[in-house]
Amino acid sequence: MNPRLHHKCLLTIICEGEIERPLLAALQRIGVRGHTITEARGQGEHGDRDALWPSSANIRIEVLCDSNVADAALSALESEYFANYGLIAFVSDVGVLRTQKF
Amino acid sequence: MNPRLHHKCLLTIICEGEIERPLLAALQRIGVRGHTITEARGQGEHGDRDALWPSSANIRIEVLCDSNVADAALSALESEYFANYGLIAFVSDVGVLRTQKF
Amino acid sequence: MNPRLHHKCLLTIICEGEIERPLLAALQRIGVRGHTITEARGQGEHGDRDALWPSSANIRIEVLCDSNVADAALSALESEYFANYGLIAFVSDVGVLRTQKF
Amino acid sequence: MPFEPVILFFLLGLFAGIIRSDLKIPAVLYDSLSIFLLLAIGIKGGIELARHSLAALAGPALAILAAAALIPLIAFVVLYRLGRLARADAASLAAHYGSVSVVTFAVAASFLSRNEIAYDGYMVVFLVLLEFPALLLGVVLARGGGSQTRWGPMLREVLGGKSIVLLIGGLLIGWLAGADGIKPLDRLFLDLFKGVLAFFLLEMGLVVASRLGDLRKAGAFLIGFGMAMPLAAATIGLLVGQFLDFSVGSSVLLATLFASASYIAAPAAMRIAIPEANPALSIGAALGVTFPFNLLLGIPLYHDMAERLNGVFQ
Amino acid sequence: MPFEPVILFFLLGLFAGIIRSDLKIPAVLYDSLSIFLLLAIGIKGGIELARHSLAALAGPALAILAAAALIPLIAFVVLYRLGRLARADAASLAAHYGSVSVVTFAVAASFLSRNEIAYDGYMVVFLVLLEFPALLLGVVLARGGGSQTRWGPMLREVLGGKSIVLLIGGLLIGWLAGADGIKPLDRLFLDLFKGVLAFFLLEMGLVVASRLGDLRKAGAFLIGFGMAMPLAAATIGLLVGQFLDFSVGSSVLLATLFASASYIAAPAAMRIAIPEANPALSIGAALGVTFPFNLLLGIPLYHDMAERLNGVFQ
Amino acid sequence: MPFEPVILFFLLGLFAGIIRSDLKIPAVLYDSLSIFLLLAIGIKGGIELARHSLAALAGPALAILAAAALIPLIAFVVLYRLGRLARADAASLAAHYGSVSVVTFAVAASFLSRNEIAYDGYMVVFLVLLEFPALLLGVVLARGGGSQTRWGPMLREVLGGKSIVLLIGGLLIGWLAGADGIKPLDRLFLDLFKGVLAFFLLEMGLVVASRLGDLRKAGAFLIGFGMAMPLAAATIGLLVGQFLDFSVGSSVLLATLFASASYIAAPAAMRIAIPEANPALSIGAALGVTFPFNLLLGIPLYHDMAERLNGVFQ
Ligand SMILES: Nc1ncnc2c1ncn2[C@@H]1O[C@H](COP(=O)(O)O)[C@@H](O)[C@H]1O
Ligand SMILES: Nc1ncnc2c1ncn2[C@@H]1O[C@H](COP(=O)(O)O)[C@@H](O)[C@H]1O
Ligand SMILES: Nc1ncnc2c1ncn2[C@@H]1O[C@H](COP(=O)(O)O)[C@@H](O)[C@H]1O
Ligand code: NA
Ligand code: NA
Ligand code: NA
Repeated sequence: MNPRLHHKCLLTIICEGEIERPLLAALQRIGVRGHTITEARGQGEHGDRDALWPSSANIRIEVLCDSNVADAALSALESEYFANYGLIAFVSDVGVLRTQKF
Repeated sequence: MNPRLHHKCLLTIICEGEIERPLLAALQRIGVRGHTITEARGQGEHGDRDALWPSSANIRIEVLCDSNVADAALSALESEYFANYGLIAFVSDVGVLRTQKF
Repeated sequence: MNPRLHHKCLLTIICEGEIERPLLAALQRIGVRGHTITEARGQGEHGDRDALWPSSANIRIEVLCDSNVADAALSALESEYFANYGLIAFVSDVGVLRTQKF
Repeated sequence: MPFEPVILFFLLGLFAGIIRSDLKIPAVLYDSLSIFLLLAIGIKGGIELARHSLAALAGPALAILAAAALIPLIAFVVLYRLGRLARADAASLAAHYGSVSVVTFAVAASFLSRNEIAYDGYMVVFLVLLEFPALLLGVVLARGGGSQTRWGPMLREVLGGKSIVLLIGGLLIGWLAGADGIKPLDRLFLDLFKGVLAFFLLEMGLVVASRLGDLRKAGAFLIGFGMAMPLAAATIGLLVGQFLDFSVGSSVLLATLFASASYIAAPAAMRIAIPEANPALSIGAALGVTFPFNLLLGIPLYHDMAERLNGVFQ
Repeated sequence: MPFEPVILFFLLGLFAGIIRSDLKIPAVLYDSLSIFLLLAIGIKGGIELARHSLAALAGPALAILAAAALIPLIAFVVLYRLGRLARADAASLAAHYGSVSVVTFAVAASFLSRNEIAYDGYMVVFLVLLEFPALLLGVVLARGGGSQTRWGPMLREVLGGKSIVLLIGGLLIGWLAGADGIKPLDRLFLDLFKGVLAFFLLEMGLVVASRLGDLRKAGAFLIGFGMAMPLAAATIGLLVGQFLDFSVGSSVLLATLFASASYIAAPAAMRIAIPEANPALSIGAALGVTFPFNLLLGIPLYHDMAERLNGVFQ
Repeated sequence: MPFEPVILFFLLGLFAGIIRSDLKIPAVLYDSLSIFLLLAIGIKGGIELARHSLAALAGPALAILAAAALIPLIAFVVLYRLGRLARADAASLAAHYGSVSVVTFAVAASFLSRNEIAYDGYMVVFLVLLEFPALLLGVVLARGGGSQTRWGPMLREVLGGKSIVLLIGGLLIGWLAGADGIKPLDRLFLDLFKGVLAFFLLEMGLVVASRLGDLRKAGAFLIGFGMAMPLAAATIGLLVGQFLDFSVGSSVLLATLFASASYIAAPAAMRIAIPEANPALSIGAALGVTFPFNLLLGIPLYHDMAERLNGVFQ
């Protein structure tokens, strides 16, 4: 990777669209400063989420942040959301130019 | 990366929307247990895919899985889809908490 | 990662939808050969981008390319777009089968 | 009893879904049509409301609210005790059945018009009133009197829900503007209503087909519940209608409201308020069983029952 | 011959696309409008069908199906032998031209109404019947008699395709409910039909503009084919119409069906069934050449031809 | 002065947005409805235009264009000198206020019809003419006479913008097809116009609510500007109307055009042409202040002023 790039964490959460509000509020409490959402559909343990109507639609949330924020977010997801909601979360390493922005 | 995280593969496929069904069926035969789809448009060797109508729309499929499943999926794409369809596929390393889920 | 895979860069840009055209033109001048776009919304320094109407919608652009192309694209973004537009960009390492395609 | 053609659209959607046709109605169209239907129903109700004294409706409203509170309570006891469902699931289902389905109401109104049976336009007010109390009751039932519930966000979620906002907003617009003020909008909100309802039912057919898989998870008990509960609730509704001296048409609408289960407001609110409840059960029962049951069998049956009851008491 | 105003919307879309305007009609609106058009055409046809004996249509249907089978065969031979296209491409193009374009049919019907030329409402039945046999024929031609085709998924894809489901579903709804049952839906499905068609043509103009680039790939031979083939097919259609004693209006509709190339059902089915075929060729020809050709020149021409032919045989 | 019911839809949307209801109108519906409104307004204007000589409109058009050029100039001086805004911001705001809001125009026309005040249908031509010159002027003001502007892409962006394309396209369609040719489309484009406008205003209410946060960034000066500027511009419009001997209705429409600020064409064009300008300021003022101001207070006020002015000069 380009040496000008700073390492950051990209946390991706794919979950039921109906929990968007509380989930974003939880992320904000943890210290996340930005996020991006795309509409999604899919399949998993909780069956077919075909996005035919609001109750079967998913969203895909991306958060670019420091690794400690990503860890805190994962822990919050684990304790509050994993058990009851259709939701997956994964993190990957990415490089950015403006480290102070995220 | 956080030591609690388990390594997994994220396979991303961007392809013509019209082949969604057979492609998902092929992935399922390979052993994929979940997927996420977002609607997409784009450009590549096969020209402009502007999503103005169904025949020019793309989809973006993500599959979180073990690396051997990702390899099998890539091989299937290579032998059955690369030649005839507008399609790209790439894999990256990601970390997850629940390794048994994927 | 599978030894058959070739290393490439995945550059992701999330920005105001209204600059799609000039941004894609700039990427093309740099030598990018393909891209994928999904519609997005989000939040960041420039406030709430809720996609309720065209002026508050984001797009998410992905470009799979060689690392030098990604660097050139990042530099172009830095000099021409960072200051005036709501926009984030990050790169990650991915593996592909067809190295000559990107 | 002549059959109601809009139901054919529901059956077409159901069929297309079951044969796994590639017919997919975009989610955005679902949203758009449901916004239209909620607004239009509200506006129609508001125009009618302007012709009545609000005070005169207060008495019936209270009686209806009190009787309606029975439904989630009965549902909860049946599901929790008899059906041995988890407390959260029983409570969430109770909330769904205590609340109402706007589309089922619209189909019942359309059934009455088609059979030239008069009903009071202000029934929409009861539709609005019945939408949310059961949701709060469901949360109380789930918590078992525990005090953990964060009522603030819950109330905001429910009262700011799009169905409440559009129905009440429509009521107010119709009430303030009156029939004359709305006239230039009639071409959209009145004339197209039935066609849009047909289109929406096509979509509902597809949605129901995609939820049939949930029925397996729900099991036989819940499928039975999904048919018995509307019958019991409709009976309560008819008796209340009789008690309030409602016309046959208005009684059928009230019975339909009682018999119907919510699948717009309730699923969204329950997902947040009772996270432990499995939505496959409530949606499987409410949408997979009760919605088609009411459309295909329930409404004509409630009409039949209303006619008989009317005969008995006259 | 007075010109048909809905065509102006097509030209506006085409122009906006060519100057690369930022006018973009959302894909979801495309889907929604096409669902509307397919359903509405089906319903109208079904209402008409209820007035005729199905048995009386069986004979003409067979004759039409037999004659229509010529079109993909001719197309295939011309493209494969004369045009030296790859077998898969020739077969896929043959399937597109053998199937039909619902929107072209609607514009022809609208052209006839505008010029007060009567036609039989049950022509929609032939539209439905002609939609899919050519797709199967295309697959056979591609395989060259080889036995590799997985017919099961292919048939499911074709028969579960949204155009078939909506057209047949609409036919059944119109047939079962009859003109009276549909009346409350007329405000949507009949009154708005022409306006929605205009809107859809605006969108089609944008789509066609975006496909003009494909024409370069297609080359001069295919561009010529895209105009000669509809002329030939329309001639066959007119002769069949004459043979079946169709009115001028019905003959024009049959000719238009024969002349039109599918761009809803065919592209989707061919992409799965004949993966080796290059969709830029078939879509470039069917949508980039034949669709505008039929709209702007073909339909009035077929009408002219039908009038003359009628004169000759009388 | 009877109030205009479509405004209630705007207030409902505003309220829903402010209480953070989950009512969200899909962006696609926003796009679809705005395409509809632009086309319909164009078509109506085109039909009227066909009844007048284009030559007779040239004189008024020139006078209106000249007077309208004052608006961005005044706005720029006020914002740059008095408000001490950055040059880019002042220029971008000047462009927004110099251009026009199609929806505000439609509400004014609807206000006039409701109050049975006649106006000339060809006013739409001025709507079209006023849409883009101010955008070019804004760029010149931003550059301060510098020569850096890439006019080519800028002009293409502006002239290929969807509002221009649809308005001019609609004008041409209406003009070419005439009232008779459009008649089959009236069910969609005329009858539904008011209802669609109401629906769109509901959506605009939600959008405005989401932009209220920008007002804080804009500050008190800009909020004041957002109300004083339309008053000044409307006054110019009324004087021009008087000078051109316009009827009261036409004068009100011209005043509304002058008073309104663009939020379709301008934001998109300015984002590209003047990147340094902060869109929160221009959108906060144009959409957060001026749009509701014109809807709720401005239009009836301009009518009042027009009546008085008419009295004075008679
Ligand atoms: N293995 C996977 N790969 C990609 N997406 C997944 C996977 N598993 C689940 N998902 C997504 O996450 C959502 C919730 O997952 P689940 O809780 O497993 O039902 C699904 O609807 C999918 O969109
Ligand atoms: N270099 C690239 N970067 C990102 N997306 C690409 C790239 N190349 C192709 N794509 C996407 O993959 C689709 C099919 O690619 P192609 O087969 O090259 O036409 C395109 O329509 C794009 O959406
Ligand atoms: N930390 C972040 N994580 C994910 N997406 C972000 C982040 N910050 C900004 N974005 C996205 O980038 C857009 C522009 O960012 P900004 O310039 O910070 O307003 C936002 O609207 C978001 O969609
Ligand atoms: Na109920
Ligand atoms: Na054909
Ligand atoms: Na103005």
